[in-house]
Amino acid sequence: MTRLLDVRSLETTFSSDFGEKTVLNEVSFQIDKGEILGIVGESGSGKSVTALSIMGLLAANGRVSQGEVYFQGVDLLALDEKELDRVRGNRLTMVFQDALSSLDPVFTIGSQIMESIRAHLRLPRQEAWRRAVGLLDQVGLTDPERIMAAYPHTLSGGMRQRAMIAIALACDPDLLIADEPTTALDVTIQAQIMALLGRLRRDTGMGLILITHDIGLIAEMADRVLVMYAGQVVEQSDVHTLFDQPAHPYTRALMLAVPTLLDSRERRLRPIAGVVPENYESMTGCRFRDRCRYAVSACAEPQALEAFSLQAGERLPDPGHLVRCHRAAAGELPTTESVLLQPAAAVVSP
Amino acid sequence: MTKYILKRILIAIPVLIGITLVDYLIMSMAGSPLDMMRGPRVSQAAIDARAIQLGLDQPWVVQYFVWLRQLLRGNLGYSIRGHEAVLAMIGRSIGPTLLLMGTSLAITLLIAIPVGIYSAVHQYSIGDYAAVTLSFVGSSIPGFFLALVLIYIFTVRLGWLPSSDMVTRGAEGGALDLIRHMVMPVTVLVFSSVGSNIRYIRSAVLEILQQDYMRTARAKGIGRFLVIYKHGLRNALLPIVTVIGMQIPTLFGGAVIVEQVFAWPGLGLMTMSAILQRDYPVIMGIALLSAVVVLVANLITDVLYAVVNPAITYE
Amino acid sequence: MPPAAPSERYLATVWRRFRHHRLGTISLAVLLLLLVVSLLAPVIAPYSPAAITGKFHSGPSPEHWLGTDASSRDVFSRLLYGMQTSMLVGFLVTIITTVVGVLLGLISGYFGGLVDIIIMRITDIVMSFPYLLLVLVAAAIFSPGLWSIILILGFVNWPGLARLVRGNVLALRESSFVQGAIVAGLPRRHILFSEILPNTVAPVLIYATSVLSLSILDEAALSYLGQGVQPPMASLGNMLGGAESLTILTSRPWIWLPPGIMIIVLVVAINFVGDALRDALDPSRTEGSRS
Amino acid sequence: MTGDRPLPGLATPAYDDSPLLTVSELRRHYYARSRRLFASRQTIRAVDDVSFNLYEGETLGLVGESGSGKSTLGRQLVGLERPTAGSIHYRGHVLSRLDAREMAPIRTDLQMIFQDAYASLNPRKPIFDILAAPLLYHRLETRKTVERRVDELLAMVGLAAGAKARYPHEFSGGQRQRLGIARAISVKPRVIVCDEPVSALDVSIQAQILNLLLDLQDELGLTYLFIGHGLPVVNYMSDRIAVMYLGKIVELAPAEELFRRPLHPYTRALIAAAPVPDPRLRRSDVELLEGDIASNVTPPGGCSFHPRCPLAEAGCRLEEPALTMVRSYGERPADRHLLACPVAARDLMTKEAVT
Repeated sequence: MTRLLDVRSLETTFSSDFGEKTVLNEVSFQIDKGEILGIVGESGSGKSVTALSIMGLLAANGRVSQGEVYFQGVDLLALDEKELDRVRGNRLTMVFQDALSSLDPVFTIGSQIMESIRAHLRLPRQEAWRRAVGLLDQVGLTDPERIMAAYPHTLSGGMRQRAMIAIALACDPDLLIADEPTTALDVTIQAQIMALLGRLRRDTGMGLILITHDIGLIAEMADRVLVMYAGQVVEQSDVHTLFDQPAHPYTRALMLAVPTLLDSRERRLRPIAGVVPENYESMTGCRFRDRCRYAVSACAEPQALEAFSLQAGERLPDPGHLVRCHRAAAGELPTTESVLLQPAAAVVSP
Repeated sequence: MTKYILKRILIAIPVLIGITLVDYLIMSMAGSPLDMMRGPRVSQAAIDARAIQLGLDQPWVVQYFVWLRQLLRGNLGYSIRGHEAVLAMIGRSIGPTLLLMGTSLAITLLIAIPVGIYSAVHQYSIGDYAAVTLSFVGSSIPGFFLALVLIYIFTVRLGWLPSSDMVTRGAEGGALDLIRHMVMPVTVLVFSSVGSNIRYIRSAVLEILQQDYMRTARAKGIGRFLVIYKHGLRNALLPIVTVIGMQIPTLFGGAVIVEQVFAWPGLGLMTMSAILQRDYPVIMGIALLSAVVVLVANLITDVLYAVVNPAITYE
Repeated sequence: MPPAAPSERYLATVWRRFRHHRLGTISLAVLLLLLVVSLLAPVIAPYSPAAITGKFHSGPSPEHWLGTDASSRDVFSRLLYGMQTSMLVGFLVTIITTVVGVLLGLISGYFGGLVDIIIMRITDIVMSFPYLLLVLVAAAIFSPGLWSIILILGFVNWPGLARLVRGNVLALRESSFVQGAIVAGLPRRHILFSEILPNTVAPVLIYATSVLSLSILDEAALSYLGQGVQPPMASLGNMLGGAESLTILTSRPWIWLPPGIMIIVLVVAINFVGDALRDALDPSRTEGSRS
Repeated sequence: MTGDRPLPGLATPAYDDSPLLTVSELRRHYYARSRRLFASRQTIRAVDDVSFNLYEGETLGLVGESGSGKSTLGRQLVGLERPTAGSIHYRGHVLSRLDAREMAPIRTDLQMIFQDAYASLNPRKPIFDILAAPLLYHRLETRKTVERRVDELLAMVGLAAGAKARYPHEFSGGQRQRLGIARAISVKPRVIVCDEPVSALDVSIQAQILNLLLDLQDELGLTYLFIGHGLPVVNYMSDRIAVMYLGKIVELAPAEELFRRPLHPYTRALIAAAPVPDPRLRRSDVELLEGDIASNVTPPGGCSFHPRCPLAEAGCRLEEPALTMVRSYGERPADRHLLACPVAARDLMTKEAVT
């Protein structure tokens, strides 16, 4: 069966006055119909570049230097701009972080939705208009006819992001990439948008890639998870396995460094020392090793993404749980830390 | 919309009053109009009588208001030299100047907009590099020097084009004759303003191209053409409108030199001869007129800007 | 903790980025050369700029490299002195403009209120007059000459700069580092001159280069029209004034071509230096690929 | 840096009953210049009748969404904004009535840490100049001793002494925030307003800064007003938490209680909306808050939360609820639970009457 999206060893390079900089390294993953893949990482981890590389939306000085991106069996990287445009905005769409700057300020919401509909579905104006109204209704905007004629700056942040999603849904896409769709929004609005995305996935059966830095959102939304650090995938697993048995020291550290409402107030955060390396593309070994408490000399060797085992010699039943850490793969890491992730107090129920 | 225009006009009022004040101040600094009367055959008594008649014995504030009242009635005074009404002189000269300015503005924009957009869309290409470099060189050439070179080449050496006036005297030239007379002055005006316009539009479009909404447009798969020529151009209208507004005062000033060099019978030539002859009422009339033109141009620009930018509400 | 970027002084960064702009670097060299040459005019020039040599309208020759003009003065010597005049006008006008514009912009932006309103209305009024017309009228009223030209150009150019600085100050005043200085109890003069001013230097410098080139062009135009620097003093503009006569224009190009070309070289060089400065000083510009 | 500090919840109260700082009926209204010419000015009620106490040594968390007025409130405390009405009492002074000269001696007592670490340091100055300027101006150090003090400050925030010769652009976001903290503590303040100090930082850096703030609080006996929009972070930092909505405090309680037993429907919605980092606790049907935050130009009448409120009754539309005590978890005034929702308060009373 062909996967909905199959990304193989993606490598993206940016050129500047100082030469070339490879910011993505061997990024591979798959996603199936109806699945939500969460990509989590900090700024600069390469998660947004991954999305833009797939969409063919890299800035002028960026290019995919290696790899294949099969979308419904077709290598998107082999298509020319015209052929790609038949897929983009149609079967494969994207929602961006800042809806205000991502919507064109001089066109109405209606015309921005209809543009996609007319380009791909070739509907006459009136039908396109009706479809657009339906989309606005579908994303939960009340009074869609009024919104059709509204300019982006007259809408609230939440309404703009819903309008962005309506644009992305214009042609019933098979895969929607949402790049930090709620980072600029308040928590109560974020919850609304997340609920909307979850509902859309259930109703339409589309695949969804959710890119975020918020591990909490991953737990809420994702079926499978990709953890990225410094341009590499460092861990990949289904969501339950990841939270039960986080394998990579970075994943573990991240979970311990972020306060959550589940925590007992007595738990002290365990910060990750240091900063994300600036010129990680020249690092040969594990890119996290300078900040890692389990680092040994062998970590300076190149690390492959391999199956994780709980204890030495014992493989987990889940072969899909991959980790880019030779110590984790060899079962050398203590498992005790995962205990710390258990909620100390029951979830709040007012 | 009407309210918006009204508000803009109201805001312009203090500036307009300031302009008349400056205008009046400069005029009185230039000396009493009676200085021109002085001579061996004019008695002091006659001058004094004339001063009382003209209200020059009043405090300057009163004089200013008297002058202002005349102004509001459309009386800009009379030329000291020709004793002709300044308003009539302006009326006679404004046509040729508008013709020259309008043509130059149109041609400048016809060149600058496509070149600026091309340059931005093809940033760092050879074409872009050439456009930017040439635009710098172009705006570094003094207009009058270019005019001299053009006259030297096309009038003196080749004898193709006439170098002065609007029409050939004594000949029934018609439109073609007029165009032949316009070629060089228009070229000079276009040359001096097209460079900065290209750079302005280029950087405005570059900024637009980097906007997030352009990426959204690309993500929709509507094709490169629509992305650039629909979303890009529509947003570029804002800076383009601004550019047009900025042109008017520049061209008004530039016309003085060009009209002088090519003896083009417009406001500029009139200004220059008034300046050389110290004909202050004429100078002041023109200064006032051009300030009002600039204000009106700014107003129109703002209104147009509001029309093309939905983020500006008129209320 | 390791620094996020290699340590480099701000000026060193600017210089490194400046040199990246090839035309700008060449222009800077040309400009410096011309500056030195014009300063050394008394040493280099074979004749005094006003000296009557006795030969009228003679073409280029070993004694007179660029010939002589209608008053039998040596064109080459006048060219050197004319350059000196142009640069003098350019730099002084730029200095006046910068000082007045920066001061008024700082005051207007930082204190706001009535002062701001008054200053901004004045800039509106000055900017409402077509620039060249205003200069011509002013020159007609105060009798034309080198110093009145400098003062007039200096005092009509500042409104644009004052607006620029004001806008910058308004933005900077809200920035966290200025607010931090206020909370730290630092006095107003410290905030204005030590926090805000250094951060407006870059845009002011870029603006100043354009004032420099424009004022050289304006001086030339005014002098050409007879409203600027008056002969026998040499200026690039008034040297061109002679070309109005048809015989000079047609048969004696050595009189008017060199000063015209010199103006273009000067202004082009300044404009390219300004462009390079813009690239070097603008932190928002990514160090992208530029051929 | 990760020393074993007594944990916030268990610590013996460092504060007594008399507040260090009292905010009473504070308001901050902005008058937007209306685009309409003859129309009346629009009033934006950024902070609208806010009162609370700040006790020495505590951290009061201030949480709310955009437009809630939490940042404006913080800026008023440090004198960056003048109150439109109301007062701030600090150690016998009424801050809002002091002029610049009177303010000078207590100016340094109240400091602020800013959200945008990148913009909080003057890009044209080396770190030494940035840190030394206030010390020298307030004569806290002399030219001779200032260098040692700068080194000491850098060490306190976990930076090497070599940092002082560098320029801000050479530091990462987390390091800049450390420098921002160093500047704030350099003048020996007693109260620091932390305005979302970690929300612009990478997640892996946030904990470093939060723990640094906690350590410095212990070391220097600081009192914090900690502003944030992320509930987990505010919860981690604070002893007490005030929840703001459209310029008003709607609930104020000890942190533990606020999260265990939130009373105001808005607080409950905020907690429910915060993602839970455990896929097993995934909620299929969360009660989502409908609609957007209302505008504070034309706030709804009565309780400004009523258009979104699941508990709203007819009376909520008419009467503006006051912040009143509904419970107390101890003797101290800081143990009180304050609430501005008569409906929730009534429900609580009936529930307690039943049990």
